[in-house]
Amino acid sequence: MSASSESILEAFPLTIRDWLASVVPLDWLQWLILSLIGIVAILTVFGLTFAFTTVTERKLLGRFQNRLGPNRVRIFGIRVFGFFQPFADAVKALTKEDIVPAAADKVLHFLAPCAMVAFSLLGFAVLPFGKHLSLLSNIDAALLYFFAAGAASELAIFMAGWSSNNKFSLISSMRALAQLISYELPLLLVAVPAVLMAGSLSLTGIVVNQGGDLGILNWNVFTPWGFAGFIIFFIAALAECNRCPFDLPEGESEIIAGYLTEYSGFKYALFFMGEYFGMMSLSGLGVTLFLGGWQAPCAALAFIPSYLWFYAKLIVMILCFIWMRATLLRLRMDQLMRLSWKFLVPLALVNLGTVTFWKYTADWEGGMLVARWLIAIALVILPFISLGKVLSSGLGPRKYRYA
Amino acid sequence: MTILHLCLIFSALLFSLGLAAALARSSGILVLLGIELMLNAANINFIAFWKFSPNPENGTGAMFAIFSIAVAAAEAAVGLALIIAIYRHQSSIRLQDANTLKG
Amino acid sequence: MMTFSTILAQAVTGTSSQDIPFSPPLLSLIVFAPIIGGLILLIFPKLDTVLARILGLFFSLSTLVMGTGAAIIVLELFGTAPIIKTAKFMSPYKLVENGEIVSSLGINYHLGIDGISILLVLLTGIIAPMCLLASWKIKKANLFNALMLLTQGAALGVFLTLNFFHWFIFWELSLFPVFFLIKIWGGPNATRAAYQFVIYTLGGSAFMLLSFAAIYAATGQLGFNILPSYVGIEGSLNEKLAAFGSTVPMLVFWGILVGLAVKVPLFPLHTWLPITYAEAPVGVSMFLTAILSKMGVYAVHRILWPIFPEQLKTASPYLIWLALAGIVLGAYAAMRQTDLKRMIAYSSINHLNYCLLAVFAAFGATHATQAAADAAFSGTLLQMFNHGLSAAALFFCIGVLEDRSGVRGLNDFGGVRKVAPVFAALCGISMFSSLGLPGLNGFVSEFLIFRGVFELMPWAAVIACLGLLGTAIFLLNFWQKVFHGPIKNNTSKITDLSPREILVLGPVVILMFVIGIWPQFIINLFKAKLDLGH
Amino acid sequence: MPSSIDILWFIPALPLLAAFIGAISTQRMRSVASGSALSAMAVSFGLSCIALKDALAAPGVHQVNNFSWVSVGTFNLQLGFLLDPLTAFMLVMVTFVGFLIFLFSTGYMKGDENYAKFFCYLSLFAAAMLGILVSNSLLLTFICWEVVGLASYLLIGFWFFKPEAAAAAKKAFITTRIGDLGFLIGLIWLHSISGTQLFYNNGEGFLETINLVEATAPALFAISAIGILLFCGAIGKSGQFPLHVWLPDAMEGPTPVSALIHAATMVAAGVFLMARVFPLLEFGSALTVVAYIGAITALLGAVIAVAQNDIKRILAFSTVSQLGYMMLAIGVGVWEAAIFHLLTHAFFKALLFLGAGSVIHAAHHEQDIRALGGLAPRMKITFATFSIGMMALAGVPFLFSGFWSKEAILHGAHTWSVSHIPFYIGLVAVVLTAFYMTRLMANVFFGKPRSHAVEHAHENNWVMTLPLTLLAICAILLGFLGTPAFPWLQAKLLGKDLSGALEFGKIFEGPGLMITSIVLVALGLGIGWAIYGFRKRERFGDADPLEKRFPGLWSALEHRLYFDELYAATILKTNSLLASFSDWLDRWIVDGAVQLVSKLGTLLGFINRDIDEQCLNAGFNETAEEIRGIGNTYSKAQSGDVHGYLRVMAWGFVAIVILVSIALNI
Amino acid sequence: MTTFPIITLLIIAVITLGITAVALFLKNIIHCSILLAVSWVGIAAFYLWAGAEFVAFAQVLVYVGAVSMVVLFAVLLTQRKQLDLEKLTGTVGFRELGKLAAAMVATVLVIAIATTPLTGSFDAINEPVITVRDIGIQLRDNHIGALLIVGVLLTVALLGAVVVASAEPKTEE
Repeated sequence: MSASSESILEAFPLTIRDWLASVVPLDWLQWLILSLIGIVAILTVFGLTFAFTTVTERKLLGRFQNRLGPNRVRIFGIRVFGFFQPFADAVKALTKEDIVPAAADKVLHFLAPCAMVAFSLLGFAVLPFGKHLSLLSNIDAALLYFFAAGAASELAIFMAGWSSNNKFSLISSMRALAQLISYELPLLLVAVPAVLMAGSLSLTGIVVNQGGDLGILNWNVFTPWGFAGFIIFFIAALAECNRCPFDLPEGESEIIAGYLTEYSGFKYALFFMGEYFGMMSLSGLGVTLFLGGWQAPCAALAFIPSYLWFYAKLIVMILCFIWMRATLLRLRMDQLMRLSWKFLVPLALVNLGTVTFWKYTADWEGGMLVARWLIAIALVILPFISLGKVLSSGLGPRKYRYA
Repeated sequence: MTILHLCLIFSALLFSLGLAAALARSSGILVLLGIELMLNAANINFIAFWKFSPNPENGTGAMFAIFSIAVAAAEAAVGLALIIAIYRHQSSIRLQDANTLKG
Repeated sequence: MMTFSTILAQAVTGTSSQDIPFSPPLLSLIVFAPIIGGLILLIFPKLDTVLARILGLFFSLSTLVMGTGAAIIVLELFGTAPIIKTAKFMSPYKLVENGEIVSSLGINYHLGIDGISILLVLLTGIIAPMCLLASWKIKKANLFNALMLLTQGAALGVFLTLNFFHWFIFWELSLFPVFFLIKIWGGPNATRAAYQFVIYTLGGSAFMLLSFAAIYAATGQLGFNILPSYVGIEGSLNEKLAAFGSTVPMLVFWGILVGLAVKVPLFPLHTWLPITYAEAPVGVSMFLTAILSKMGVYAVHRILWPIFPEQLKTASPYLIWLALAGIVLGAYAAMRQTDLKRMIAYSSINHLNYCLLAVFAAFGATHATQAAADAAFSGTLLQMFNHGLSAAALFFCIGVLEDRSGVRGLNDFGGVRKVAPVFAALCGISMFSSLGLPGLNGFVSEFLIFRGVFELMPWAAVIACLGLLGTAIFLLNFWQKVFHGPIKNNTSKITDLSPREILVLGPVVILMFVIGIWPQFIINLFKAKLDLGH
Repeated sequence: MPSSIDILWFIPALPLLAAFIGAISTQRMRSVASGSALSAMAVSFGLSCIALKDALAAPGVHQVNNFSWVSVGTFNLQLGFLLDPLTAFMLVMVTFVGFLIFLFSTGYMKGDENYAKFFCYLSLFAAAMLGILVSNSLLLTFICWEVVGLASYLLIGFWFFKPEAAAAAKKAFITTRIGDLGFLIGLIWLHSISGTQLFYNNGEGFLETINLVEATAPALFAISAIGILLFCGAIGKSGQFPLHVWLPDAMEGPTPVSALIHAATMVAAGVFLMARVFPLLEFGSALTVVAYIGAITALLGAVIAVAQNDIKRILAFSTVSQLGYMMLAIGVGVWEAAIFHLLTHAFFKALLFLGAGSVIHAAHHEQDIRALGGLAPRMKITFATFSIGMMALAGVPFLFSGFWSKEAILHGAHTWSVSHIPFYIGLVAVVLTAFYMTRLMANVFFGKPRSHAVEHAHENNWVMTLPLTLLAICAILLGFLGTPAFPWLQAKLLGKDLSGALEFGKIFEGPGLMITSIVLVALGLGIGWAIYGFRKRERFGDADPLEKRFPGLWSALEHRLYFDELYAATILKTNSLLASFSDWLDRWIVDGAVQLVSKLGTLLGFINRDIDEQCLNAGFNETAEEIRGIGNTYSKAQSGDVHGYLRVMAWGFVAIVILVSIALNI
Repeated sequence: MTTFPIITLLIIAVITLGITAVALFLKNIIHCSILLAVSWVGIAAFYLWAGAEFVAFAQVLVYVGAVSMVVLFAVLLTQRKQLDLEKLTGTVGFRELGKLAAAMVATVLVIAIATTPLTGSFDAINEPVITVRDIGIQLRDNHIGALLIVGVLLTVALLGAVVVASAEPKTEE
């Protein structure tokens, strides 16, 4: 992989690495510095993304609800449609009083937000942001790592909920736990097809597998199983991030603010941050698994550096998250469970069968190719329809008796 | 004293800790956790022996560990379910209380 | 280039342990999967009903899945394995599992599959889930499913076991679940039917057991694969048996024949059948007619044919009259029935006796050409499969009628075709299949049987034609009275098939067409056996 | 470009596909069903024309395409397709007539609630019929034969909610099945003695090897028997005496069905089969039987037709009679004339049926000729075309096709060396045919309307009249394919050049015969017009002029010579007695014996139980108590304390390690 | 050469053992479980140290992600009324006896290990010697039977757990 054929922008991580190698003699020191640079870069980029996502979300929700959203904050008299809002928020959060309930378990109460942020950041380590831009690119079982790291954040939520010693917090954390465990299953199961096709657990490998002459058509999402997998992934990711319509743990109308009830000030902000980081890393995973990662949609657009493509796709995913939040209503707990166990998990399992079929029929050509597509599409659609029919039988359209 | 010895002692101590928990705590959950720890100690042994085995390429130890983790997970699920069932019947998870079946 | 089936074959037989060393005992799995499923359901009687149904269906379907695998393997093995024609007693069995239990007594755990068994295993695989689906909404579903699974396992055991000891255990084992199934879920006369069924069959089996005791005393062997080698050589089975007394060989033969004849059933040992089929719940009736009655015909092929060819040859000219009586009387008695289930039960007698007719004709004929015998035998085998499909489908249809309206008399309905067109179409196809309409499966087997029998014993074929005519008359009568004409009161309760019911009937109907149009597809399964020579 | 023998199977396959489409389409998709049926027939017609072209290019050559169907051990069954002029002519006729009838049906059945199913059945029928035509194997013929029977069963019983229709359907199926059983036995017999049931197989088909068989007595007997058995099938299907009873009843079906099945195609299947296996029939003595049966049928049909009042029934009996003619032709050895008549008959009879259908449709399903009347001015096209059909059927000379084909048959019968009786019977039937057709025309189209519906009848739309017109044109033109002066059709069928073979004697003999039959036709028409034309029926209830004159004979004829009653009293009665006997035997004799045995067993059981309870059980109870006591003692060791067990294990472990190390001196 | 791995190992072992020891003898079961999660991560770290990357991640995924969650759930479900901690600790004699037994076992084990001479090369190599692909191939080829059985076992165990834990109708509340 020679840097000469690529643009400077594309190859700059390599350039930095080579330059460091020439400057710093010691291997481990080199490694340390490189890691630090990576960590700082991730914190900066995604920190800022977090900041602007919050304001984008608020503004978008405003527009969705036919109002303006935040537009008052100005710095040095400049008011960029209120896009400086996050900085104001940050200042507010930092300066607010940090209240710890008397009955709380102080240690856990303190540790929970830290753990939340820390764990949600772990996932970023393996995401391939660009062709040459990944922190732990050599890790073999990257996908497994990602999920292992993600699993830990449940612990943080539990810690927060329990340590607050508040019944709403506890209920909320139990809800969150149930939800996270339930939706981790479909999430994992739909990641497997991508692994199967790439023949590798390495995220880089999966992205490389989605490259090729066909450009955008090589992305996993443009296969029957990939499409179905992406939809399931998206739904499960929504639930994993406790986003609407799966925001039961924070359902304000029932349990105040859930496990965040007893938090204020900067700890609250940390939770917020952790959630958004989690959302971003899951979006990043979705991009990697289904949307071709850092691959450009076609060869002609490859001059734009790969990490920008990744970032653009990430943003689109996040915008979709926001869109969903503005569109859908919150589910009930039993509906939530049913959706996962009775619908998403079976479909994900069927999808596994579909991808096996897809993989075994990779050499079908001509008319058989059409048959392959038709069969695969049928394998995706028929279970969807039949399962949907079965689950929704007896559920008529809702009657609003007092409306 | 080799590295392997260290690993083994590590696992032995972990095992004993698990045993101590299983013996000295009366909460069913903690007893179960102690047993999980013992299983983990066994896994450490597998990994250690595998790492220092003459041909680690065939990965037998790692395989063992993987299967053992899977079985341990099943065990934990069933064990905790049992504890919940016991709790429902006796309103207590003290294992000393669960002696209805004595002869 | 290794095909999928080759790999599968190698995987299971372990011929190429280099690639895939894991070789499961496929036949044992086939036999014991339903039994295990049944036991699970018995052990957990409080299991959620839906779960129990799904579990039952799952275990029941396992036969179809594994049976298909076994079929692929058998085809592959027969297709590629060199056929040594010189070896006279080359074992035709494949996938053999042979474990010695009491080897000194000749009791081995011995499973094997050949063309005949694979056909019946597949039939079981198709019909058994269908039976469960047919009785999906039955009360006490857990127990029902458990018993059905046990029956299924026992039937499979009969089809796959090659040692009389275990074979007999499975043979008897199949009775008791059926007894309870009929007694608990049956109609008003269920108790009598259940007792009659069990005592009748047990009585027959007792004779069979005695006969085998005699064989064992004479040879010390119980293996189905070993006993045929005693035929026609020095110190043959006949000579050994004759040592006890000159009539003993014939008595032994008759003992076994009675045991099998009850099961088939052969005239005049058939009276248990109409009442049993009529009183049993629909799923059980389907299973009884489709699978359990095949056990008898199967045993004729597995035991009488290879072990007692001489006696069979002597007795066939007389037995063929019984088979003819079954054919003609079955068809005409069916014409007189007003209970639809009894009608189909009699039609079963008629159809199954075609199988026996062919066997007896092949043995009883003074001059038999090879082609005619081949046609007769393959017709018999195919007829077993086809009758399983069409009779089960018809019973299912009657079950649908009874389920909807609570009655099942011939004169209770009218104009059903108008209110339930899909049902009428599928039932009609099943009926025409049973009637032997060309293009559907029934014709192929009947043609083969008639073709074979005609050359061997022309007059028998001509008489049997009466049976064909009778079948047409009573089935069309059934169709006309139930489905045509103006709509009666009971009919208005009848709704068209639900998706579950279509799922049951649809595949069977498709299979009827497939076999009717391309019979070679089924024949290939046992073709190799006949190609080998008998 | 594949040769047409390779694509021959498309011709039946396409309607089959259409049938499948019709089967799965709902009433809402009815236009899909009818569209696919029509287009399948159209394409099949095109293919048939190509096949005809190919076949005519090489008359006398039998192109075959055989394949194995069932093969097991030494047993082998083959199926195949065959293309020769006979097949090709029939194909073109069936597809063409079929297409027109399909077209007619789209109008006729428009409002029916099972419209899609109707086209499904029609297509199934067409597929099976075409299958018979292209088959090169007696087995395949039989298969299609039965499917044809099924389709006709479904179509006759199409209005299944009418009990008469349902009964007629059943009657048709069972009656033809009786004949089919004969066919089946014949087929099996043939296969077992010749080892093949292929017609032609490059010198090995049974029609080719039949000439090599030595004419020994057993062989002659067997082959004659086979021929007669096969003829049984034809008797059933073609409505020959004595199995003709189903055909008039089959008129319960919709009229296009009557036209398609019971006039043009299905009933012709028997004739076609006989023509196909003609070499076999020729070998034995089956032909004589065929000739007499044909003659009897021709007369019987014509006689009964005289006294019928239902327009469709009259036509049905006329069909029976005409089929008798065809069989007669085959019986006397001029099978090419039979096929010629079959083709012409197909067109003009389809025309007549469709015309009748047009009348019925216009008259709001009034079928009784006594209630019709005066339709000529109201339905001009129908009247014109119907008249053409009538004249063709009656054999009005020179212009109409029926004349030429009937002439060919009579000519053949006249030259038959065995007997002249069939010839004379045929002549009588000629008179009767002209007579009853005149009666029909006079009653339906002339006079004044005798019911309310008829007064308001008017011409139908083009989908119904177009087929009529086309068929009428064919009914005229087709005759010129086989005139004695220009026997093109016969030459192609027989595969040899006949133009130079016109013998002097035949030319001399021909006009004489022709003049006789022209005179007879004129006689029939004249009598008919004399009785029915001059004095037209006034009211519905008026008795027929002939009825007044010969009431006994008329009543017998009206009841179709009491054939149905005869069968009911003999065959059906026997059948029902046999059934009762079987049931009685089963219920009382066999089962009774079983019950007796079981009663004895129960008695034995009672005795046994008493012995058991008094002696054996007591001892067992004692032992069981003992064992339970021991169990109670030892169960104390189970303390139920989990920790206790665990502790014992731990201490036990330590103890064992220490003991072992001491023992091993480590 | 070998000091670095040894030091790493010692650090991992000491931290893990320490956390575990603390965890197991805390009174608060919640703290206990959370600390145990940390201890499991420590064990995962040991696997990483040994080069068994896949096992390490599996360990985290299973134990931290699943088992600890289930444990927490169990704790919450069984202590709805109040955290009756005293009742759960048991008598002094009971505790001390148990600890003594464990200590004896530990002593015996450690002595046994320490006195066992082990021969061979023990140069720790920090590279994973087995890749995920290798593990996959091994699972597919040599251990397919075991894999299937474990799959069945897990399914059955989970079904069993659900059946056992699910409330019987109407006996509760």
